[in-house]
Amino acid sequence: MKTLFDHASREGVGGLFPACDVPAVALHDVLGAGLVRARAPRIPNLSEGEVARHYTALSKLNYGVDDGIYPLGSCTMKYNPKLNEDVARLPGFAGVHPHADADLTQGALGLLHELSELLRAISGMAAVTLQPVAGAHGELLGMFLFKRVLEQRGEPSRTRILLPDSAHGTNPASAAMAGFSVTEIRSNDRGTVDLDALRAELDSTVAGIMLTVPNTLGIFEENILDVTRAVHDAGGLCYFDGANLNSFIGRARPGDMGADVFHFNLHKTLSTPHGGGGPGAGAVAVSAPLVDYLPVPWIVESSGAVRLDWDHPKSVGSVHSFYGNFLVAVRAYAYLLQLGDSGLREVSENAVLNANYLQERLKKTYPLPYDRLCKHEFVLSGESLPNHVSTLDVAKRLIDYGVHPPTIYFPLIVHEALMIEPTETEGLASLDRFAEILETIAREAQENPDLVRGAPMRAPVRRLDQTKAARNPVLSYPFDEQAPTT
Amino acid sequence: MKTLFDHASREGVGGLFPACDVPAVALHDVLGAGLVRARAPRIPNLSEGEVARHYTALSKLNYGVDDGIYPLGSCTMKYNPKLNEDVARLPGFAGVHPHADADLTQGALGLLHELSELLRAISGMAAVTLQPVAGAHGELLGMFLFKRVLEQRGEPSRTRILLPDSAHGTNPASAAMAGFSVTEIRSNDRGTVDLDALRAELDSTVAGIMLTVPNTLGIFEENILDVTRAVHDAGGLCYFDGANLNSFIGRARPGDMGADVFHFNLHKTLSTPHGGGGPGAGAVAVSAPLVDYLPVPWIVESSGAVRLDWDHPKSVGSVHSFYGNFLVAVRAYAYLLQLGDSGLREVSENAVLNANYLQERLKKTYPLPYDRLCKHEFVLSGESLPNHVSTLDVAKRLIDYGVHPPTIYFPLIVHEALMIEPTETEGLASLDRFAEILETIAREAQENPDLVRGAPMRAPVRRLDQTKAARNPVLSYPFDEQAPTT
Amino acid sequence: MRYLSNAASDRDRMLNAIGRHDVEELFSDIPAEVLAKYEPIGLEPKSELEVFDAVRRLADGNPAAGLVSLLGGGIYDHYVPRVVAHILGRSEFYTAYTPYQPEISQGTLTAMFEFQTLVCELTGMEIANASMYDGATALAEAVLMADRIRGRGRIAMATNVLPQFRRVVATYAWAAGIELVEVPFDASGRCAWDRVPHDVSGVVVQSPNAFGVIESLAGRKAALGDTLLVVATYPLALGLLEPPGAFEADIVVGEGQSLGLPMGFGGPLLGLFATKMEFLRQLPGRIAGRTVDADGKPGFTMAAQTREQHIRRERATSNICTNSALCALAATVYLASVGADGLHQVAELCCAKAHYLADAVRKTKGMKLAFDAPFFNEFVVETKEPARAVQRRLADAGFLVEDPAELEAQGVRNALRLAVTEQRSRDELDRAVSALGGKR
Amino acid sequence: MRYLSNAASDRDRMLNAIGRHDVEELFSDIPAEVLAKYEPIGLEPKSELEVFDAVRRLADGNPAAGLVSLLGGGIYDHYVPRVVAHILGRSEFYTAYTPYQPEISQGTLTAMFEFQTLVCELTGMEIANASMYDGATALAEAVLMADRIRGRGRIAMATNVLPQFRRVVATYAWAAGIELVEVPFDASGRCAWDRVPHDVSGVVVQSPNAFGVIESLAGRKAALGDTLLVVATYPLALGLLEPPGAFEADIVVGEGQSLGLPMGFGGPLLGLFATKMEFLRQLPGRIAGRTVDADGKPGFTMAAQTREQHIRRERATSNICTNSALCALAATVYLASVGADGLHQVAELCCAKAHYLADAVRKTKGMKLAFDAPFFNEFVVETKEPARAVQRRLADAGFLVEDPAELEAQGVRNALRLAVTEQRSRDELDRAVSALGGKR
Ligand SMILES: Cc1ncc(COP(=O)(O)O)c(C=O)c1O
Ligand SMILES: Cc1ncc(COP(=O)(O)O)c(C=O)c1O
Repeated sequence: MKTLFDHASREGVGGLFPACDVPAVALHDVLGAGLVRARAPRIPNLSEGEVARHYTALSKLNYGVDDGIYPLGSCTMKYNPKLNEDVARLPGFAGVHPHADADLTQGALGLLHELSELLRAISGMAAVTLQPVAGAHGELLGMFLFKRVLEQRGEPSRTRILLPDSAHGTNPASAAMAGFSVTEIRSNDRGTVDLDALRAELDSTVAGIMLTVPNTLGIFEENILDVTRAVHDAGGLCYFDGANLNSFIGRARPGDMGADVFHFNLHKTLSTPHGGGGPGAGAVAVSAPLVDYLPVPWIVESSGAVRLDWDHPKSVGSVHSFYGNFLVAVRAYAYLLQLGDSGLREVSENAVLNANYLQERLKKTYPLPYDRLCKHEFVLSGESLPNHVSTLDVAKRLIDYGVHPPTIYFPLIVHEALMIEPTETEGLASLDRFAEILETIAREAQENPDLVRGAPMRAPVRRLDQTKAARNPVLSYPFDEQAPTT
Repeated sequence: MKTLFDHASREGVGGLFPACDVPAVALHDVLGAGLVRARAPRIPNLSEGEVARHYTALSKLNYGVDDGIYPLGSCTMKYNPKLNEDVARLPGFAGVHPHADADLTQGALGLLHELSELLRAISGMAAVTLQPVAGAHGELLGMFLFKRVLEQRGEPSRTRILLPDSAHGTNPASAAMAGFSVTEIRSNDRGTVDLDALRAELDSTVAGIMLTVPNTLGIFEENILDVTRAVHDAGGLCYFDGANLNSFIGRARPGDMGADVFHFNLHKTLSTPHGGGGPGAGAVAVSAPLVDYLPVPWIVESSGAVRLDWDHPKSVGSVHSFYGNFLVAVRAYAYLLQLGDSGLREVSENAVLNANYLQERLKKTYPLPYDRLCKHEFVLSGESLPNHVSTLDVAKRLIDYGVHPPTIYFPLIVHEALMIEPTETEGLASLDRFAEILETIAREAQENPDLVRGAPMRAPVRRLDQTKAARNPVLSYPFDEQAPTT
Repeated sequence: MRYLSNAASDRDRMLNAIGRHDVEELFSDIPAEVLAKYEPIGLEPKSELEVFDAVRRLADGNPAAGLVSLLGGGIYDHYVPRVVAHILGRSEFYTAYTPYQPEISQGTLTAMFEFQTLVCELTGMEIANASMYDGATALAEAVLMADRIRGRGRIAMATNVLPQFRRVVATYAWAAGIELVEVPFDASGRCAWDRVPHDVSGVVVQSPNAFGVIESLAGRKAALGDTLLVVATYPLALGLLEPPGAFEADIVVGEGQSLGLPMGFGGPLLGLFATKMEFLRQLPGRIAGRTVDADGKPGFTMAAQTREQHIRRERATSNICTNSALCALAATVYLASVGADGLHQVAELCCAKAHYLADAVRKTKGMKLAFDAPFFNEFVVETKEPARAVQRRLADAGFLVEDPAELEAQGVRNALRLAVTEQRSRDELDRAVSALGGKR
Repeated sequence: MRYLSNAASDRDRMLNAIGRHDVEELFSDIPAEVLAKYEPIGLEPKSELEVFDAVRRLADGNPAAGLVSLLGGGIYDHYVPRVVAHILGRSEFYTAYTPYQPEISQGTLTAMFEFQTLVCELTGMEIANASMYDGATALAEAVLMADRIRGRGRIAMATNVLPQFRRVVATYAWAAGIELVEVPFDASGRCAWDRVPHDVSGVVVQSPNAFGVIESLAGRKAALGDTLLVVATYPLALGLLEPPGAFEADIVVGEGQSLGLPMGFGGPLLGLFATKMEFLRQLPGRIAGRTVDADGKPGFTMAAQTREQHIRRERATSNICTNSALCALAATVYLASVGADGLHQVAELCCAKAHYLADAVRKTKGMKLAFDAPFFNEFVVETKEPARAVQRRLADAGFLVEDPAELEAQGVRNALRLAVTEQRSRDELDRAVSALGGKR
């Protein structure tokens, strides 16, 4: 892979910025010696064509949703509508400074307000903030809210967060960042929270529980009401990780299940693109007792005007520079307008039907440790593959067939996990093709295991050495490794 | 290659257009029986994701300028600035109806007027029309102008157009479409017009000559002034094909060389993209005696206002529905503003330097039939390649090395021609790489000819059977070849 | 310069390599007196920032782009699904050349093949080319082709064909020495078929025509005998209307702008061109065909090239080289996005909304429809008041309506042409009616 | 629904295949009483055409986007080279996930590696991560990291750090049980270093700070001993300014919006995070590293993952998962487009124009600069009149200037902060001066 720094720099490119139309300043005079940069950063000067070619070439080494099925479990890699991209680029949104006066930004503020209201209705909860910019950020805010409400209740000794063993890594990490300790609750053999194990932990040191609904096995906690009731009865609070909302949106609401805090992943449920790892957006909904603690500024409407409201003394503070990822919110809003109520139901219907269809077909070939109705995803195991073929090998072999592998080795409670989320936007033909490929690979594992263990053969690179990357970290361009850039 | 029609159609996609907010009409009533379509066109109904994936996949089977050097001789496949694309998409341009009143379209009319003025200055001629939408369209208009001016001069018997044997195919075709006959003039051994051969043809049946300056060998007619003088002296007119203007822009003007009509290819010289074969734009400049015959409407400015002027009774008529390819003109205009005078000179300097550099290097490996200073391009011959390796084979082998082949088998006067135009935007490193590949292929032709003759191996398809395509034309999707689309 | 990739030092190295001292030597083959006469154009180079700003200001200088359009006459304010621009913005498509090297142009070629198929499906014809410049030049080429086939040196054309089409056809026909015979329209705004002369190579009509009126084509071809029937059409309307192919048209052309192209002040546009297989050898323009590669795998390439200028030169069927490929791709992606169902829906919306407006016009004092004939989404209103006054009133109310002069030149006086697309809301139409009637 | 790809008939086939009769059966695991409580949100589905229209109307409802901006305070109206959006618009980049499968993510990974290198080059640091959410959360994470390293439970932070950064730091530090000690600023607007306490894990300053003033960092680190020096910075200014790394900063963070991101009403933004190699194990967030593939060919992959939440869970260095990858790509393409020369040029333009405006302000009656200290492109003006009146006057003249309340909360009264970028023309600045002085 040629990097930017492998291109020869040249003098005299220019052409982007105008000539200076005010008197030039003598930098050493206006800034003072010692403040002026002594050595220029090593960034090559290139023509626009060279830049365009370099990044066009890089783009072609990537696989995106527009290239085919992208069944990463828990990630909801569904189709990202082009309309969303276009509205987010409108100059009337993209060109607004966050400090501009409210009367000059009513369109933007109004959109944020309307989106919050829609999300509030979807969640069935009391209020929504759009400030968090990712799922994990929403979790962190949720933990801050837990901490603040417990402080206010005079229960600072509630310092433990309970977590099912199937939880996503961000859950314990968020709890810890907010100063909580984490206690894992084991799952029962149906893949859901073991109620007895839960009850055994519920004491006066428990701040609350973080649940993923449905959980990372793709299973809905049928006894969700028992779980949240037990936690509440014990004086704890209930956090719902909403990464998997696409499986029940338009049919059920976390607010009706006992959630105190619920986070949306707009970049999963509401179709905003993942950007190769971000930016996302993670709105947070809360139950009535937590409303006062929401981060400032609030976005409030009164008599038709929307404004920023900073006057919430109980607020937990702020978790973002401004109002969250506004341009992501624009996309999610446009998507919701298109869906409407009927579209919400269609989303969950297709997400769940697609997953169950694939699950039923694939369980004939790969063991399904939790064999039951799933929601938007399911988790197979690669442990029974013959000839030392691993789940990692299967994933790499999928690449050779031109499709993206599922999430692997997560959740941790399934051995050699293959966590498959087809998403609601995939169609039957695509599902069948994907299943066929996985079936072929299982056959190959039997008949020609080297093919699978040696995969990928048809990717831009072959299997990468992770150990070397860890042992000998090269984390930026080694300019000294070779002759200096001319 | 899967086509659109190979995708399964499904019911109930919808979602693009609103529900009807006026009373529905009974089609058979309002249109009358017999006018209503009896059978729907066979176009599958697909989700947006399916459409995006299909065309994204198709795009990846293509090679574009952003993928690397594209040295098609005579085509000037230079870098297409992104700025141009953005300004052409501004709603203030893209959303204007051509019939809107002039006072509501002053921005667009002003741009067209300013661009004409700039092109007029570049050409050194008397007036410019932007109506033609391609080079060949400009040629055709030029021939119409010849015809009209000769008619007006009372010389309808001047029916012959003289053409050098190196001329591009559009030249004779344009002349013929305007009702002229064509006489070919042979080139001399320096690759330029044989003056004696020309003089021998100059009689009272000659309408004029079409010259490509520099010609398709990339050679400037040093005796251009003698040629145009001779034609003018004989009562004929001079057409200049300006496809190769990038080789002398900013340094010399067709108006100073005796041109009566000159066409610009905005999609070559002024960096507008080729779009896989169009749209282009082909402005035409004329000398003073021809001005009155320019197509209507003229775009004229008076006291700050720009308007359409239809009142030119001598005009040849119109050659386009409206004012030419406006959105292409927008791009060319933006490009010119960036270039300025100094940029124009840099364009020709780099175009010519790049070509001469490559010519000097490659003539050591491939015969250069006209070995002399070239302008923006040069023509090698593949005829001396060993082992029955042809120019076609070399072209296909270039594909295996990830670069686009040059124009081949044109101009006709060079045997096994390889017509190479690096263009001004290519850099030295890219030229060297291209030369190296061509040198490697010459070695392969010697040492491993099957590799070359069997190329390409690394393209989306291998060499395509042109004969079959001609003999058994399948020119639209054979719906009946298979089961009907579900 | 930001777009050039050679540094000054690179240029020195290259000059050195070719044994030159000064770049000016490279231009020594241009006569010195020509070089000496050169005058700069008086333009300072500007930065990208400045140019974007300057050009955007010009774009802002077109208030027409923000008004409510009732303009038609061949170009319509249709909605373009957002996905279209995303596909067209892939540089592999828009920066490529004509697919001379099919092995690395399968994207363009496959889309061409799809486009041809779509044009055939829409028009009901057997073959279609990969595009012409615009509807007007497509019609001009159709006239040349018809006369190449029948050779009578005369073509009849209805005067209710769009003026911009007629102008271009007139220019091309004049140069080719083809006599154009005008066929008038009748009281219903339709072609007066009984006035079509016999000894012509072809007869040209448009449907819907310049008045929005749908021509009655049933049985015409049979009556014409071997005179070719050339029909210009509005492809989006064919989502609803029986296609010309169903009436045995010989050549069908059209302006393809309605299929996913911005109005763009009239360009670039998209000429559609379809005909019968028997006329393939006379077809102008490019055409993609299916074939197989060396491994027998299917693929696409340019077909029937021996008709074209780069091979046949002065005996080619046309001089066209660069065409409207990217616009054809836009139409292809448009049609793929709307599908057969969406095409029907959008055509139905246009039709219903236009009829809603027409009904209101009929009820408006001092207004009537000029023609009593079926129309699709466009019709002509005759006004008691001077039409220009009505136009001005509509303009004041924020509506774009065409200058009545053009209709007048076509023989329809005191009249306005109104076109309605799926983008017009009922509320907008109601406001237009108020403005027509003198209310604001 | 336009985005779903199953037809009703497909759904029936699938239901059949899994032995279900009704799609509602698939939701039988949700408690019936929960399902029963569900209430629709009261939204009719709309078509793409309608939604585009509706959302565009909201965009049109932000006049701020069309006014001349003198706003700054961490977000600036810089020019974004057009090529940036074209690259970001390639779906291979924007629709991809975090590069968990490096073999088909080399595009994202190579760009991450380039981004890290660029951040190191700009800041003068040894390592940088692949991005944080924004500058504020980056600083909050830096505070957590500094305290993880030194463990004293206390962090000192200057009060001239941007308010939005301080707010977020305060929230994170409170939850983590870290005490924040405020360090005041001196009369020149700079951090009062002599007020930095000794027993803190780190000290946080920003340069240029919330007043636009450049902090004097020389020699500070030596004086701090093992207290970590955490510097928040403005990366575009580093085209001109000596980077924090040159002053031995331990952690450098910054808001990356200036590098090719639209202002976007404050999001998405781009948190920069750089530090020394010795602290790699404490670094939050993702990082790409170079390695080789099975054939020994170089390639990139995510490195040092054992710090991260998906492996280390509650002992991870941060909970961050989704970050600002696409914004980091924007910054990478931005820097590649401007190059070292362009970065210097744009920084110099900002600096020269800001000084031009400041000079004019100094000459304006009733105005003076609040601080006598070097600044880059932003400075604070003290006004004799109530600052809000001056702000209003500027607003009436078409200039966006921040509400003075924020500065006031920071202890600077009757003052306005003015920021100038390369986008402001001399003419605009002259008009701003007129408006400041009471002329229009
Ligand atoms: C179940 C679950 N929770 C939380 C997250 C974290 O969300 P984000 O990446 O937006 O921070 C994820 C993301 O993968 C997830 O799948
Ligand atoms: C020398 C020359 N003349 C004319 C043309 C025709 O131009 P266009 O394709 O724009 O019609 C070309 C295009 O290849 C050319 O190279």
